[in-house]
Amino acid sequence: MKSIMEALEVNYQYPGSAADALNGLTMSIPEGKRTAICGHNGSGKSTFFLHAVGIHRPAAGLLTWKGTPLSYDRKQLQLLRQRVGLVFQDPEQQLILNTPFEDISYGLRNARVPEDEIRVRTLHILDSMGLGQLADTPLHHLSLGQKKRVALAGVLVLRPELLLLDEPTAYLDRSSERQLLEELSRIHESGITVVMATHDMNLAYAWADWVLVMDRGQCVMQGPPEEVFRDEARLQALGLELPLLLELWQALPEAMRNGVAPPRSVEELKRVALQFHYSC
Amino acid sequence: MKSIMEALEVNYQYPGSAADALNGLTMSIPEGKRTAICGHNGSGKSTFFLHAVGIHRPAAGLLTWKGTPLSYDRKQLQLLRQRVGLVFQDPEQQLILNTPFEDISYGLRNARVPEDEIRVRTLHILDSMGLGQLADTPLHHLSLGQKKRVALAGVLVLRPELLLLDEPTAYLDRSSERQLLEELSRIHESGITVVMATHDMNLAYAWADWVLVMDRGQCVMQGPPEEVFRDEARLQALGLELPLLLELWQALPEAMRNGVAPPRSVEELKRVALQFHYSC
Amino acid sequence: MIRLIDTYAYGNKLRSVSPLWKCGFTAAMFVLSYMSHPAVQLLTVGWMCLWTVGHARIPMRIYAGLLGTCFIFYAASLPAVLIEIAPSGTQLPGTTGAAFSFTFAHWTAYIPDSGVHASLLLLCRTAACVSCLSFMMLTTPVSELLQVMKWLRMPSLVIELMLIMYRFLFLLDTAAHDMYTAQMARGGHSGFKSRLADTASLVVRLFTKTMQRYKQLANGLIARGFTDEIHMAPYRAVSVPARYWRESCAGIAALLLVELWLRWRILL
Amino acid sequence: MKAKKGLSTFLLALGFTVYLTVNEPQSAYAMHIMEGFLPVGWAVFWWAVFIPFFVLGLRSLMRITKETPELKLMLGLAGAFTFVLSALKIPSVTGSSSHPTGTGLGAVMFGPLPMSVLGSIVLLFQALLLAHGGLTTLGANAFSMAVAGPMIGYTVYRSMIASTGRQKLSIFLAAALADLSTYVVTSIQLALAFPAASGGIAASFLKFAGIFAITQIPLAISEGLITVLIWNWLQAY
Repeated sequence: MKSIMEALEVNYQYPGSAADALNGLTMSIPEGKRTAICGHNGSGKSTFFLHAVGIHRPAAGLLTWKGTPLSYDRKQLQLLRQRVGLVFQDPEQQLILNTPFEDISYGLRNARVPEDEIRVRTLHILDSMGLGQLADTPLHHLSLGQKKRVALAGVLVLRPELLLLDEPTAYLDRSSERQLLEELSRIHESGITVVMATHDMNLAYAWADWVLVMDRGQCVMQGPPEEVFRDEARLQALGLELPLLLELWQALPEAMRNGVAPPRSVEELKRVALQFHYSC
Repeated sequence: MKSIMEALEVNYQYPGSAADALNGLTMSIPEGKRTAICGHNGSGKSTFFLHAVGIHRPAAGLLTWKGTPLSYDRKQLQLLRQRVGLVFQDPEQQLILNTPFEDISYGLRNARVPEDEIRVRTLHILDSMGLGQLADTPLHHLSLGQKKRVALAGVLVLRPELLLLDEPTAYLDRSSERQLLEELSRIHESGITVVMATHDMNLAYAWADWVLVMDRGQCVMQGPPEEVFRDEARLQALGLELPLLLELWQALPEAMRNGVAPPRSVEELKRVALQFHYSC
Repeated sequence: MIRLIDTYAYGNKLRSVSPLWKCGFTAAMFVLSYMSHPAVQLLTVGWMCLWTVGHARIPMRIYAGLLGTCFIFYAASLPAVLIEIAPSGTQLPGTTGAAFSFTFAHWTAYIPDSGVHASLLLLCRTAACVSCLSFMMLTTPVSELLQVMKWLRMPSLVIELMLIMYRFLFLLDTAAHDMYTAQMARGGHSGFKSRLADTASLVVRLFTKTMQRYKQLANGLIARGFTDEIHMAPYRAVSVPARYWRESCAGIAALLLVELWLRWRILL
Repeated sequence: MKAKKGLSTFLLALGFTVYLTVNEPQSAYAMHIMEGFLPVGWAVFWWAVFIPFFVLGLRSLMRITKETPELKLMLGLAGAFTFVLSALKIPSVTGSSSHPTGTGLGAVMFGPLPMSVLGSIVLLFQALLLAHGGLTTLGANAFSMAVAGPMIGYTVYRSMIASTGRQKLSIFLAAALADLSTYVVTSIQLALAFPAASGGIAASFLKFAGIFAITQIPLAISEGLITVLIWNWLQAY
């Protein structure tokens, strides 16, 4: 499996803090997949993301982009930040101009894209993300879900190769969450590698095709979700829980589960149950 | 059923906003129960809470406490706010002083409790909520789950008769959520009426013995959870979802569900499934 | 409260009209208001009201309330403008027949005619100016005013600072308001001492929050390619409906004519 | 004659009503000179006096933001913070609430020159978003609130610290005097523009100071006290 970004033995400490935020982190983000990085708050997920866009520099160890170590000179960093898009947990953190239209064009202007092209690309992304109506509404009139989508659009418009999302569904209600996940599927299908950090195991289980589990600044488990979530004991030792769906599945009679792969969504689960019903 | 607090035809508009936040709200909180108020963001749940502690005054209609209309003179309000404890969604909003110890004593000091007693009561609540270790840790070093517990402790230390919680589990990981819910059960058993506003239907279903559904500033459904969640069509029309557990339950073969009350927790579901397994 | 004007500025019927034109129009009206006679100033008030309430569709209630709050200052300073105090028995200057006088321990307080006259003139001028200002702020959002300032070659640092301030005003205001509510719910702000302490702790919390926001915003913007400047979107010229051009030119011309006629009459 | 008498009585009643309720939170903002109130000469004069300070402040800010561009974000947020502070109700001895100027604290924390820039932008936003103050009078208001207040606060703080070394007392006086001097300067500005018929500018100053500065004394004391509390807390962090 080819990795698009890799961390090798990375150590990092926040200034003024005694504990290591990253503690010999070795972890690889597979190219072209949907990866979920799971772990508690404080396990190092966000710190890794800030390394991935070159905002933090490892105290020891190194990061590579498609096999080449990151360079921290100004030009290269600017380039890296066009290739790697980071969407923060709190959209207020990265929105700066007054309206979605203006804000989305901000990153393009930093990348010295000509004004004509800025306009076209901004209008296009607004449309494709269903934000056309809101283009000129001031940000402080938008709901949280809308702000999150504007933040995402502002990153996507740069056409990154790798998209990093920090707790993308935090604070969202269920319908906004669903809308966002559909968006992410479309983005992934267009060929972008998508990574999300989350502590919501339900989300990771339902969405990812590759799961990395972090704990205390290290990567402690990795693999496809079926595999990672099979190791219930290990997860519990880490203080993480099984996804509700999987827990429910395991509560079902053996006869029903026999020989069937665990379902990834409620719909799948319903289908299995129905089939069983007929076969009975 | 005796009601501890009641809203009668309450209307309220936020200044500078055109829409009604409460629109003829008539709703009763039953005494001694665990009540969940469900509804979207903006359905009026938080506005009702702010009425319940006398921060907002109804433009029309009235609120009653154990049958007596609320009085808005200064003394009475101070008394009301000791009887009714409100825990806000975001602990950052509520925590004011520097350490859990200081912050928890804030409400007592406002209530003019003598200093000796403040000390005793604060230490006691810190201990009983497992926060003893953290008593003198600066608040910004605590995790979100810990902050939420401090906020809860700061309200409980006043020994309210009615405890209102706004989205108590929002942003929490599952283990912190479970810890909080256990705490709430203990509180409820000690004789306090507990009410939570939430848009998490899974939570409402698993926890409450009385459910109120709010929509656009009105109370549109009420009853025990089995009853409220039976009306799937109505809930969907309101844009709310069925609890996952209930959805799954309904997907199960008829033979299994026959004559059994829908389970309220994964454990219950497991038990039913096991029984079915044996009977098979 | 700070959202009220802002919301109308974004939602009014003149929002789509070029901000540059609106500012130019307001500036012209400001000059006219300052230079003209009371009669013309009162006409200006009526005409600007027509623009704000009629064309921009700002509700009359909001508009009147806004003008009302502006005039609190006028009313507050009236006593100082109106009342003259002089030692009793001296020749009272500026008066032929005082409309009101009151003597106490060798001092006389009185309202000279000239005072009444001056305060009425002042009323006309402030009313005209306030109606111009409210037209601009109710029809043009701050973000578009920033574009105009950029067009006027305001140093980019000022615009950047204004941009960030405006962006975070609402956030911090909400945070402060929420904390105040929570303090009230916990029985705070009871008595002078507790109000002092509660206000101080609120300010401190708000300050630490502000500094947290600063660190987060720095990371957020650097990740989006921020290096040294916040590049604003360029000013996009918007056409102004011919109707507004006609109406504004005709109106200004009419006001000027009235003004000239008044001056000519006085000369005679 | 009769109509005139009625009119002046009405004007007077109106004035006194507001004068007596001047401590109400709504009217607290009335402390900024309103749009169109100053004669054109004085409006221009105060702009001319204010602009050099603004330019000086701006140049010092340009220097520091050139070295570290992120500081722009900090200054912008500090400005937003100052705005919210100036809209905050503070308790007063008389029981009612009004707003602090916050310039004393700002001047001690960020220095008086940056405050001249941040403070004047705050005033502009107050004019545009709250309709308090005005554009033609912005020069005068900015001079009293963003230049004179912070300068006096800062000077008081420095000299008190140097002479007595008592931090709390210095902070208290800096904040209280910054607040009070803002309104004294406002009164001077008004007196210059509206000299009294008998007694001239001095008499007029006493009248305006009676309205805008005397009423501010309890609030200035409150602001001083709060600023000391804030300072203690910030030190503890």
